[in-house]
Amino acid sequence: MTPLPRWADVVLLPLLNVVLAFLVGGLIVLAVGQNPLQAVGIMLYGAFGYGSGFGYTLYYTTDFVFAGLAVSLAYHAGLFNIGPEGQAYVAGLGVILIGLALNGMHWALVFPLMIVCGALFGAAWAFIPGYLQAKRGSHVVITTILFNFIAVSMMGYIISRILKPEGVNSDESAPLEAITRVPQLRSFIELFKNSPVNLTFFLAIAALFFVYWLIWRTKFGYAVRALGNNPVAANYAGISNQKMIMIVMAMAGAFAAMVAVNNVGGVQGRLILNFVNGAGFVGIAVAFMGKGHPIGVGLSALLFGMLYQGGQELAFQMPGITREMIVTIQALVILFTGAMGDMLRGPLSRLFAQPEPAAGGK
Amino acid sequence: MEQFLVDLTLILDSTVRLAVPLILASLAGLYSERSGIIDIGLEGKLLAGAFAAASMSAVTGSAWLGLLAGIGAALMFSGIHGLASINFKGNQTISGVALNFLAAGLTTFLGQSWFKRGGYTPQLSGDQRFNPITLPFADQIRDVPVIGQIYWELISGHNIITYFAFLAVPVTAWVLFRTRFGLRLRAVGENPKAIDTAGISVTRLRYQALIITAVLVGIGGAYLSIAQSAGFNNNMSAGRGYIALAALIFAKWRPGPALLVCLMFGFLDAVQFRVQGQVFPIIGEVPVQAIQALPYILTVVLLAGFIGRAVAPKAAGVPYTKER
Amino acid sequence: MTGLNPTNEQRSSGAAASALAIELVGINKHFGPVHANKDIHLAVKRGTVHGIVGENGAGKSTLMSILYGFYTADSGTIRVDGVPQNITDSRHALALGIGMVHQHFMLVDNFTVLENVVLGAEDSALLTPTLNRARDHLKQLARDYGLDINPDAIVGNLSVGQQQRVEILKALYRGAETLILDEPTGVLTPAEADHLFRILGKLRAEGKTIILITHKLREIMAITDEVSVMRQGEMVRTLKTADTNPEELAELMVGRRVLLRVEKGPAKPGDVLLEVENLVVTDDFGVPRVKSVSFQVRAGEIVGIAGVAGNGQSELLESIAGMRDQKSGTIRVNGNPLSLEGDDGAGRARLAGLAHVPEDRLRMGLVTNFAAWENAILGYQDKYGDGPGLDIAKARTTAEDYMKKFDVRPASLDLKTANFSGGNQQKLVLAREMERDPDVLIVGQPTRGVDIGAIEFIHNQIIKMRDAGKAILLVSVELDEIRSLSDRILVIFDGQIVGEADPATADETELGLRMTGSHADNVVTEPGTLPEHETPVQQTLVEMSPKDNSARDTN
Amino acid sequence: DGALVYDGGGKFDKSFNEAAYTGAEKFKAEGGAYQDLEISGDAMREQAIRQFASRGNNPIVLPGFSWETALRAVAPEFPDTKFTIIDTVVDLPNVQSVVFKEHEGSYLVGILAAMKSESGKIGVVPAFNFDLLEAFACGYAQGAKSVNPDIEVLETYVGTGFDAFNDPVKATEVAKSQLDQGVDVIFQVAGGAGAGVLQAAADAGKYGIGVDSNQNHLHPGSVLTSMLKRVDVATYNAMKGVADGTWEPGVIVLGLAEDGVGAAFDENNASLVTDDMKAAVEKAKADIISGAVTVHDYRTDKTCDAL
Ligand SMILES: Nc1ncnc2c1ncn2[C@@H]1O[C@H](COP(=O)(O)OP(=O)(O)OP(=O)(O)O)[C@@H](O)[C@H]1O
Ligand SMILES: Nc1ncnc2c1ncn2[C@@H]1O[C@H](COP(=O)(O)OP(=O)(O)OP(=O)(O)O)[C@@H](O)[C@H]1O
Ligand SMILES: [Mg+2]
Ligand SMILES: [Mg+2]
Repeated sequence: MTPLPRWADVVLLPLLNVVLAFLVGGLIVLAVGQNPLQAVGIMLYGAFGYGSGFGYTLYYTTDFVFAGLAVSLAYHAGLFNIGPEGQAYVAGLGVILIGLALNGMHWALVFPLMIVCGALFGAAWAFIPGYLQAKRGSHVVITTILFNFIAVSMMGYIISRILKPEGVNSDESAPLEAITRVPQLRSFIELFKNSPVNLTFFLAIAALFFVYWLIWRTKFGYAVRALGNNPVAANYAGISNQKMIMIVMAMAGAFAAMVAVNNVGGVQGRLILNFVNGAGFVGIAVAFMGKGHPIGVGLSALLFGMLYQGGQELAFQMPGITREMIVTIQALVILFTGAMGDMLRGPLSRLFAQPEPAAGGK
Repeated sequence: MEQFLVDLTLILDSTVRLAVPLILASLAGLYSERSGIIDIGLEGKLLAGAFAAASMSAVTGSAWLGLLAGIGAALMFSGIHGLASINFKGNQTISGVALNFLAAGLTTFLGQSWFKRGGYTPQLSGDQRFNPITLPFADQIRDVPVIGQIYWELISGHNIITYFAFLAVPVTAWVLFRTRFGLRLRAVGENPKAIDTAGISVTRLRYQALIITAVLVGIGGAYLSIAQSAGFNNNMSAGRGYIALAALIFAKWRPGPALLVCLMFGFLDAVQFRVQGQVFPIIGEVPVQAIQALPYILTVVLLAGFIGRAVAPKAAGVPYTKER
Repeated sequence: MTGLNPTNEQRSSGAAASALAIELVGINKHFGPVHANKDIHLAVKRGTVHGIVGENGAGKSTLMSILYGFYTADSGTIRVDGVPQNITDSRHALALGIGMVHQHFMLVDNFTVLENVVLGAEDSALLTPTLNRARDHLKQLARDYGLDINPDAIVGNLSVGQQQRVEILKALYRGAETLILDEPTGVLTPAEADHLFRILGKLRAEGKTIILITHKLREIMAITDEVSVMRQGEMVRTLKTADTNPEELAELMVGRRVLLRVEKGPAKPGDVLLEVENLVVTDDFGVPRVKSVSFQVRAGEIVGIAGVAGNGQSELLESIAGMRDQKSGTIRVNGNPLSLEGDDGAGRARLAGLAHVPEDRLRMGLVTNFAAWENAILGYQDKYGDGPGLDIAKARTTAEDYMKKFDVRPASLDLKTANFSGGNQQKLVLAREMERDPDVLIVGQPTRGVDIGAIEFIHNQIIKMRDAGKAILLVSVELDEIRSLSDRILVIFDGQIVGEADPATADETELGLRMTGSHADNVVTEPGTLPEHETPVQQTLVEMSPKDNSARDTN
Repeated sequence: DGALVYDGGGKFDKSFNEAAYTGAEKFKAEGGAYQDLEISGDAMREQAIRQFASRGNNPIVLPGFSWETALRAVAPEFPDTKFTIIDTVVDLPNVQSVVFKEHEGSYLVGILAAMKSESGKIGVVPAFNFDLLEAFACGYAQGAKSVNPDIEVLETYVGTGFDAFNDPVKATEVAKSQLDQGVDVIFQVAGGAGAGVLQAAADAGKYGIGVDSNQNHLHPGSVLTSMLKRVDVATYNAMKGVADGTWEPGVIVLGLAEDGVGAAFDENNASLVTDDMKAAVEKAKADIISGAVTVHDYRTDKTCDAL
């Protein structure tokens, strides 16, 4: 098969795949008697068409970038981290603890500390599976799944029995004061009025650049990739695989933790039950669709942010389309752009193929 | 002592019921992963199977047709998985994740448009469900101490899918280690090139494995909605597909150990329900959340303490290509 | 499903007319932009051994894979026994009586020998009867061809030589009339190779046809009837073996004259640079593999370790390189003992001035998914850049330099290493380790699977390093290589050094005996180690290759 | 037009949200109009309220305490929009808060359970350990103990978080575990998962008690009663009130006195409930309304002596 030109590989093919996903999704929309074109229009409008919608898109994107990086980073080291959901959840504890301790202080002081403290909690929660993998050989896939479950129980107890203040009906911690919260962008930029996107968004952008640099521009990244591709060769190269596994898992947990900064520190200003709300699992899809590359992760996080926000708009505007419909469309996007991403490669490369020089023989 | 035995039998009985969907899903995953295809989509297949089974059963009134529909739905999902990961050589993990999303969305969506109950199917009763079967002599020897109790409570009185699940374990072991198909299955998951150069189609073999996977997990889904409970509701698989996968890895991809691990999960859960709110000597009252997390924590401890490294089928996760 | 017997009849019907077992006409094959086979014509006579030689990447394996139905040709015709056949998959080839032993074995590591042999050729849906029948059949084959092997052994635990026997048994079990062997001796000890050639001789005598791909010209000269030479995807020439000689073949292959012997002056040993004392090393299962070994390597000398594969060489090498925990004993580099605890000992060994060319480049020496430049700094990554950043520009300059010096082709820095041919991969590893100017170099199987042009180059490089005053420890299963490069030979058996020899005077028979556990009284019966009576034959083959003898006599 | 935005469980959860839906449908049947929406995450709450408010929907009914934070943020932005929040109190001039005395209603079904029980053991299955659900459980236990001080009340949770509302399979098993331990009446406080509890009780020939909506019809003859929580009434009243101009901000507490909670009697459970039982319920109801009996609300001090 002739390789595709680079632009076709990077831009055209993914674009066609997204289109394909929407086509199939459109058929389903059609099947329930709705107008798919109108649906797409509403979706795009909802996601990008007005300030607060766009702000929501970016808010979701922030979560997905971090969750996606948590999966990608580990994957570069050959580890399949299914645990960002739990890691982010536990990190919420770190964020709220430091937030409450410094409640009333200016966010400029608290925000960095939330990042650090959240990262520590997230890292600790991910470190344990890392340690067990490195030292005991316990499969990180199982342990991270189990740790998601354990996190739910543990956090449920901590929130409802320890953090919950007197006289509050719902299970949640005391709130942070407005000045202490990570400021929302709407307080600087009028465009984002009413949307929850906050400074953490820029942290996400920075994280993408950072991860790019880390993975492809540092010795550490070199070691991570060596480990992920060939652990024996990594060992041969003088890299301590065990140490790397533990460090990388902890770092992945730290990235997942930023989901907590975004939500606990920025949006809700308190720790509530189940605030991660599946973002960790979306991160798996984001990471794989983005092929672990920060640019890809950024773009697929944006795509999912768009689907989440646009989908909300859709559910609101078209009563015939429910949130499950939107989950279905998301599934199709993952399927066509991620799993079947190469389906169109063959036909496409035939299209691009230059006429072969005469092959000789009979 | 007598009471203890009774309690134990009841706990074990509950263990069996809780373990059945895990066993079926684990075995399903075993076929797929032994053939070299990672199946993180078990969760979605389970859900799709449960939905289709309940819907069909609600419409036709026959649990058996429901079961067939459950298998059918899982087959469709397996088909998509196969297309993505065998034909288009896509990433098996993404494909599985996509299936999980697809199942979550489609089941509720279709359920809503068919039954107008927000994704729930109607309550099922009578022949719409698989009801407990009383084994021969169960009633007669029920009063015999110990043995009667065990036979009546633990062995008899389950639905047909339960018996099927337990039967499926030795059958799987036999297929895997005693038949030509099993030999090829194990080979294709380890080294598909060896299969290819032996003149056997890797693609066909993997599809066969996926079909078996679908049948088993479809039955597991049907168990959830038309045997254990009486109808479908949103996200009713509730993570069981993931737990089954964990059990499979824990069991190092072997049927016997997989059964044991699933039973262990079931047992821990069954015990967990019963010790909630009890006051323990010395420790006092334990937060209910701690007790509920106990099965998972214990698994981690066992895993780290005794199990050691799990080596997956070597080719699992890698699409087979001849030309690099 | 695949009956073994019906196909025999099927074959004989068409066979009568043609004396040619196989005829390939105008075969073309592309892999993307690579034109791996260009209009190839090849005729193989029935009942002969037909050799195919050519540089790495010349297209030999591809051609044979097409014949075996593993790849499909873009164009061209295949005739088997004179009948044109459209071979679409390996099942079809097998049915036509074509069997192939691949360069990289197609075995399932965690299966038993028996299971591997029957895989795909089971005669019933149930395994047990199939296996029982196969067990008998194997016994028969073992008797007929001297292919002894424990049918219940797990293949992954077998030595390469034994694994290869399994591959041959697989082909014979399926009733192969034409047997393709792709570089069968690349990983064999001389004795194992001898054994193989005896088997091939028997098969030929029975009228079977054999196609043999090899880089070792002496093997071509010793066993083939005809030989075809390939270069850059083209079939250059087919010759009668009797009418040609190694020099001519080498020139046809490479397109230039190749020096088929090693030129080296006498060693001038200096200080002890590598010292191993009472070293005990266990394998992953805790079984001791190296049992109290002590030796020294001095500056300016090459010490060769000779032994049958699986006698502890690998563990010894890896332990010295810091990749294994040693049970006890000391390793000193430049007089400094290496602490090897933790799983990053390899890094400390390198810091101490040791470089390591691993035996298995794909498993250990390379990250095949990395680009060439990235692999060029593997193990030395920390030297590139002062802070956490990786100095990519510097790494690329280094890589470019290496690739030029060692003539790595294609000289493309960004090409994935997986896409280089084996020989070029090897050159890259060698360049990386040798150009570091280490005090001590330990080398495992430096020329495994490498074509003769590259062998010449690699040998010269190793000698150059010695002459620059480095201490070199060489492990190779090629006795010839050991003898022609080493200044001293240590014989290893069962994890112990059982003797030392001077390569100039060492007697081949004597060495061979020691390698298998020494003199007559100590015959090893374990499957895979060779029975004693085979040693004289080994000598025969060695004597059949005069060039190699003269090479050894040079100094 | 009114607007109704459901809480996490979704429109058709067969209990809480569905009750709100029923109320809204009743309003619609009488000629009113409303739009509704299901959300898929906490972050959507504010946005959903805003969207409806800016479209001019009035009132906006928000069933569920989880709406509290979002409503506090948004309500001041739309002073002309009327909001009704159910299950918690938001003290703003344009907000009406409707809360229920679940403990009182649960007290009544507890009485029925205790009178029906032959084994002297009854059970309650909340979705998970959660204050609101504990209030049900605690009221239930108090009611039961008022009839039979020695009765044993088992409490077992389905799961650990909101997911538990959607796990009828596990709920079935939890119920079975209680039945195994000799329980013969089980009160489900687990939303959608509760179906599993009622099913298990019915399968075993024992009794279940439904929650929120009237669930007696699910297994006629096996569901002893249902603890009604008239979210439908609250929703209907809110929408109707705005239409009539009678809507008032402030807190509305719906207890037994207001018929906001209660035990369901209909033809499906007629055969299960004796006149004695009915009488006992009526008496307790009167006593609670008169203040002769006070039912302890778990939420006030997070303790429950009866349980
Ligand atoms: N599976 C494949 N995918 C892509 N390209 C391939 C593949 N196999 C071979 N090639 C290309 O075909 C050429 C011929 O390769 P082949 O393996 O036939 O060489 P060879 O003569 O066997 O070399 P060697 O002596 O190293 O074994 C190689 O240079 C390579 O570029
Ligand atoms: N994508 C690719 N494009 C071009 N050539 C490739 C590609 N992938 C692999 N090859 C070439 O295909 C050939 C495959 O050969 P094979 O796997 O038989 O071993 P080898 O590397 O040639 O071994 P050796 O040189 O030791 O004989 C190699 O020559 C390799 O360089
Ligand atoms: Mg080759
Ligand atoms: Mg090759």
